[in-house]
Amino acid sequence: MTKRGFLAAAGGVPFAITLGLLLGACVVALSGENPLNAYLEMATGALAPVNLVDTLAWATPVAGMALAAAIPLRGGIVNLGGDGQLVIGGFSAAVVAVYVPGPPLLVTTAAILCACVLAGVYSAATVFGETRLRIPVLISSLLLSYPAIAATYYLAAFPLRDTTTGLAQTLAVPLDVRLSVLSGPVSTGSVLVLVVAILAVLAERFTTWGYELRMRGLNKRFAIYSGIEDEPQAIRAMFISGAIAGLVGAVIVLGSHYRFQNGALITPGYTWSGLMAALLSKGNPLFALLSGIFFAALQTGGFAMQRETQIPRVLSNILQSFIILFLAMRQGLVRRRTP
Amino acid sequence: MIFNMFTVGATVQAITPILLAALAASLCGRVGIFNIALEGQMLLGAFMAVVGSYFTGSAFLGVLIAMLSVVMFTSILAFGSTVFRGDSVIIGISMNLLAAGLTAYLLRQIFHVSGAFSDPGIVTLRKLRIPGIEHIPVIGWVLSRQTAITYLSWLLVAAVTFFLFRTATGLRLRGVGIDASAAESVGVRPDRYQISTVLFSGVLTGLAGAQLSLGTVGLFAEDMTAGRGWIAVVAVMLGRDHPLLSAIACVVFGVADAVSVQLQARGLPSQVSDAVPYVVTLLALAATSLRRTKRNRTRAALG
Amino acid sequence: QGANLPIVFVSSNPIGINEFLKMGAEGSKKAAEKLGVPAKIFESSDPTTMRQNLEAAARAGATIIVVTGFEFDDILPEIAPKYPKQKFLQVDSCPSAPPSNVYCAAFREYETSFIAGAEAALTSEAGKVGVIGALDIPFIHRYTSAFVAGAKYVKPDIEVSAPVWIGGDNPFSDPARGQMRATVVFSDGADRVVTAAAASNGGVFKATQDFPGAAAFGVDVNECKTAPDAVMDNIEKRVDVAIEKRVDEIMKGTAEQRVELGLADDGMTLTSLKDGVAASGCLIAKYPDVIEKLRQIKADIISGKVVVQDPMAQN
Amino acid sequence: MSNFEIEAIDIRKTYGHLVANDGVTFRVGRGEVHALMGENGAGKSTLMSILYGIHQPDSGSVRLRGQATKLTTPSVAIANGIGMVHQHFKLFEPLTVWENVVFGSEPRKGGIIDARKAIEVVSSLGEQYGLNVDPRARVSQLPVGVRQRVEILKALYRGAQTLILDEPTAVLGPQERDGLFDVLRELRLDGRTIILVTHKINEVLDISERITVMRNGKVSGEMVTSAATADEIVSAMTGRSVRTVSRTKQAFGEVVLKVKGITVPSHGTKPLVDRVSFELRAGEIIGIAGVAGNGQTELIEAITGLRHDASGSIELAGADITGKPVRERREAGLTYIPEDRAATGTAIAASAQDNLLMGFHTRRDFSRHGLINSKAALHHAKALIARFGVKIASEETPVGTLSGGNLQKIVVAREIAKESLLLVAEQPTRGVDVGAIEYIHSRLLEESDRGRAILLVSSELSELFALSDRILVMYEGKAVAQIDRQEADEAILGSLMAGKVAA
Ligand SMILES: Nc1ncnc2c1ncn2[C@@H]1O[C@H](COP(=O)(O)OP(=O)(O)OP(=O)(O)O)[C@@H](O)[C@H]1O
Ligand SMILES: Nc1ncnc2c1ncn2[C@@H]1O[C@H](COP(=O)(O)OP(=O)(O)OP(=O)(O)O)[C@@H](O)[C@H]1O
Ligand SMILES: [Mg+2]
Ligand SMILES: [Mg+2]
Repeated sequence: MTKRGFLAAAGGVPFAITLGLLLGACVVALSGENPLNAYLEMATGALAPVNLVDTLAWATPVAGMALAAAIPLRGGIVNLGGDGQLVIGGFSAAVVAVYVPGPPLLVTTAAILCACVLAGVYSAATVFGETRLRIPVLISSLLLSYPAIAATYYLAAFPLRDTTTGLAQTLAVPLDVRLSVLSGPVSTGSVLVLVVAILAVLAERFTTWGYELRMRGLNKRFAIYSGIEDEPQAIRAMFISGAIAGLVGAVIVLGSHYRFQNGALITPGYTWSGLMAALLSKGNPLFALLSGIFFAALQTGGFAMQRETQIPRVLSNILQSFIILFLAMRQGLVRRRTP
Repeated sequence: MIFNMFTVGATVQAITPILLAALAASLCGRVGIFNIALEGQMLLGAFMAVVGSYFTGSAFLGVLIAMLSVVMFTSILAFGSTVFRGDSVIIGISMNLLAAGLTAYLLRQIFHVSGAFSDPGIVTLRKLRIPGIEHIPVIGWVLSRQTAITYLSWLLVAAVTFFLFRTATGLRLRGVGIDASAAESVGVRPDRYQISTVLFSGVLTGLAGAQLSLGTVGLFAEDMTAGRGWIAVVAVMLGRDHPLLSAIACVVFGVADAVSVQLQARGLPSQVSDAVPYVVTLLALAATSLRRTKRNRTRAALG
Repeated sequence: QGANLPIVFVSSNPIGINEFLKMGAEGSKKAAEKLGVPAKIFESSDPTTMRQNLEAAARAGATIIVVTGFEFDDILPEIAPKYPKQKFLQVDSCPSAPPSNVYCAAFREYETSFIAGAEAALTSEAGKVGVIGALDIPFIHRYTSAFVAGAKYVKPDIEVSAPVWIGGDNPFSDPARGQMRATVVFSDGADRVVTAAAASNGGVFKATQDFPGAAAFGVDVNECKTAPDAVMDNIEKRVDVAIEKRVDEIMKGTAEQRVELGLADDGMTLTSLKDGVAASGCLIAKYPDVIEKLRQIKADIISGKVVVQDPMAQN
Repeated sequence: MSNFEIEAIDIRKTYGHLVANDGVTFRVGRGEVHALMGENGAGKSTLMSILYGIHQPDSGSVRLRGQATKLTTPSVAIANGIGMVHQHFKLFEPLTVWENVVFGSEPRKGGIIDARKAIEVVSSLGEQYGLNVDPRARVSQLPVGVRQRVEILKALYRGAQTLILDEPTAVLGPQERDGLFDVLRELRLDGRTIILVTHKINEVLDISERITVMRNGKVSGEMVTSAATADEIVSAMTGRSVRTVSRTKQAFGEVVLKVKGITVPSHGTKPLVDRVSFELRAGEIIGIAGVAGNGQTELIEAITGLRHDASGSIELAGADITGKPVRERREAGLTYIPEDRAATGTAIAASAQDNLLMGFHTRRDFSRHGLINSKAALHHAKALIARFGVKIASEETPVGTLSGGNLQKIVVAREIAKESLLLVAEQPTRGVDVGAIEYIHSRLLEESDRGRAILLVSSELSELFALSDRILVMYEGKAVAQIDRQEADEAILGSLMAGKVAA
């Protein structure tokens, strides 16, 4: 990306965030709380050294899912199936980790690889829907999430359930197979996601693969005319996207929850936060990554603000949506300001 | 358990909010704005309908207040995605987040409860009985004992279809969605049509929300839309922004859901039966696409 | 310990829709009030935030940290040993090997559900009962399976409609889906239905209006007043009472590490078995003779004459 | 009161640092056909969009019939009797002809469109000016020439007294062009004023009464057509004289492209391309002539691999490439200048550098082990921009802001630079100014001299005559004739293209 491109993409971001914070402050003030205090708690809650690990722990899946959404988006493909891919990844990682015998490091590796491959394949399959059946990936990826969720939830609720607990969840991952803890809630899984993220950002910027993907995103007809093969390219992009989502699922299961639990991967809304980050960055993986981390800080800060000030969490959700809304409209806002 | 007048009636009733939301989204789609805020619009509508009904003691006023407030809420999408050049998907998703937060917050502020507000003071919408046809099997089951909003929703499907394809404003609206710059070049200002259409989607989703809270259960519960907005989004994708086709997709989905309950009662695990409507939808889509591709197998690789 | 350190309640899910979590928060507040310390409520949304909140509460040096739900079974044994000065109270479940600073209180929901099932069979005119749950998970079977067992206990020939689960995107807060699913059960001929689905229950209650004579059983709290003429009785879970009591014991140093609360100690009860049934708004008030029979069953369970199986243990 | 229908006085318009119109004064007399000429990027389209209210000038004013008028939106321009046919049509393709025509001011009965009346009005307007179109046809199914008629109908329906046509003949074949000119004459007889933007001097001499020439955003010449010569016009446009190039060479090499029995099926009974066979040798140029819609596009798509439903066989340099994907054909030595530069030939939101890199990015000079050498890419872009004289701010500029002709140069530059065995050039000079035409033509001939085989599709007969060794005429999907250039003249080609069997 050129310097000018960077400025254009970043233009208005501080302005938009400020507007969001101002409006949020009004709402906080209206509910009889001190906005300044609330923001202070939010900032320390997200960024103070003790809390930074919480932010990092939350940023891992959000940034991962942002990347998973950004890569196909760069090629003009919208992957709405993150939830299904996440669940497939988490579930298969849990099953391998729990049931496959062998040296721990090998089992962990196998669990992660299995998660990536299965989720990647499931994601890539949507491309055939588009090229063979003319069902856009946007729709098929969204709809295919449901059978994936159904199958894994069924398996976790019945044949593979840990019968010593009252929830629908698999057996716990054996201690030595888990990803090791670096600090508090942060495991080596975060490092893994970070490494993959950096690789993806570099690949998008500096390789022929990234170049071809970008050109496809800007004009698919041009890409086809130039000899870039539509189907394999889409399959590659969707496979990578699904594999990253699968990796995120595996990292959560092996490094944080230590089980596959029905609902636990989806309810935090990592997929949607990630998608928003990717859309805000127009598919640019680096910006998507940064936006994902920003969202994670915002959300972690929101939890902290609720803890410290007892401002209900719904208010921090409202605040977050203001900031995202203004970020989405930043170009219009800036244009109006400076023609 | 088999289909009877109660389950058929409940299915029709369950389809109504999805249908109205799909109608709203298909209109937005026609002017080229992807409305993914349906979930939030409906949720706010459901809440404001309860507020209105509780404080005025009139279900009608409740519905009216729901529509008005959702229209105001929808101005975020209407102006955000046009004048302020925001991405409609991001705006839509954050509106959903906003509506969830706002309704939960207002629930505490207004009713001093959290979770759900259920009170005999909430005046619900009456189910209309149509004498005569009520006892005819199937037709009577479908057509009778529904709220006015349900009848209205099906009239609206017809009205919106007629409006889009027969009136001058409908033509302009479609044109704006096909190619905004072409519309602009003959002096039709795309922004105006987009803004008014999106705002109108607030009327429809407000109705949808009111039907959910006042027409179905007579209470408000946090996040009670529970994904209905997304189902409407899928229906509109299936119906390719055509109000009638989208309505059919809603019916297919609703019937599949009703069937999935029956399958559950016959021993299909609930985790699996939950996916039935989506799988049916996907298969229906694949089947129609397959037929279409067969018909024009001969086409250039460049679509 | 410092006098002003708070009692912190950490929820497993957003508190909003969940009566059970609301009671947890209320109970914690009341316990704090009694001790004269502040109470704080930390809302979580998933295992990651549960862990965050738990650690934050421990770091803040809370007197007692109260948590609710099975969801903490894995996390508590991990975190509690890191903060030996803090005391943790888990309500609704016990870790299989609780660390020394963890106390817990589980409930025997199934006993009370069993009586509710008996009540359903005794009041049913159709001779058919049904069960509705948010999700098909063992924890909810404690209500639904025991309910069926209770019905069969008093009327071995009673018909039972197939269980229906609400499911969908939001099983615990989708009243409309509850209404639709309840319609299926009622139109199948069942006229007594237990519904364990938090905020979705409202829809089940609403559905009774289309079926004269039909009634539902609520859970956790007395739901009769929110839906007049729809609710027969409630399987009440006195989470707030349990918390107050356990906090008191812990402070006094008399607490056992794990207890199970049930009928005997009023940790669980039916609305009809409490005082003031007439004012409860519940339909069961019209059946004093049935209430008498229920009291008998309760006594039999407490004395061990009737043994109710824990459906979760059967899985 | 003046005799001018439209006067644009001292118009200045800038895009960022780029001055598109620099003090332009442009006067059009009532009832005349006024030609506006100039090099690519001279600012013609910019001036026209100011007259149609799409853009506002930074300074300067517009007078209509002597009245100062602020043309703030297209609606104002329309209300003042100005109509415009854009270089890129502004049509709603999924809609019918009548819907397109009445769009925005529909005949109504209480809000409901009076379709019958609309169809009637469209038909009668069409009859009046010889613009025959089926009002019920869908625009997406119409050939370009007919689409243009729809655009003209749109303007007439709105009561346009002045009709602006921006490069209307660029997309037309000779017959269609003659048809258009008949319509324009008809309109002038009816008292309307016509502004015609074009690069084609013979057309200008043929139909216009007065000419304004622009260069670098300024007016560089105003003349009365009857007193003007082609050379005068050209030197006002380019500041130099332009010679027309022509073919001299004769000796060919090996067969490069061998096409046998290519057939492309259609939905109906008649195939779109019907058993076309030919051979093209190294150093040879074959021109393909035909009225648009007679299978040329489909034939080219079959050869370049953009169409999968073609049967028959295609050999490139002895290798069978039938059914092979585009990539393999390109690797085997095919390059291709497509007909539509904006939709197919470029990614308009991407920079010139990215657009020029396409196809080179996998070559060893530009990437190693999948890593792109961005220095090489930059150097490559700079060199091509300089060599082909593309008027562009920098190689990082998105090509979407380029004028039509400059965008074409980007595509031509990229494809010619690939130096492959076979170059397929489809309308390579569409919308390009005379100077650039000369340049592109001489480059094509140079490539041919260096032994490349060139397959040229053009709607411009003069272009075919100037470049081809042989001309293949297509009619209804069949190659009805292959004739040597020496034996061909306009009359013969015209009758072949019209389906009259060759003598
Ligand atoms: N929207 C825009 N943004 C930036 N630059 C523009 C824009 N539109 C036109 N230009 C620039 O203004 C100059 C004049 O362009 P214009 O389209 O008027 O040329 P033209 O004379 O019509 O050329 P052609 O014969 O190629 O159509 C060109 O250099 C072009 O790149
Ligand atoms: N933003 C808008 N939203 C909805 N309807 C609109 C909008 N703008 C205009 N209309 C409708 O379009 C109709 C005509 O508007 P307008 O004056 O722009 O069209 P016209 O083609 O000049 O037609 P006429 O001259 O017959 O009025 C009006 O009746 C108005 O109801
Ligand atoms: Mg131009
Ligand atoms: Mg008018």
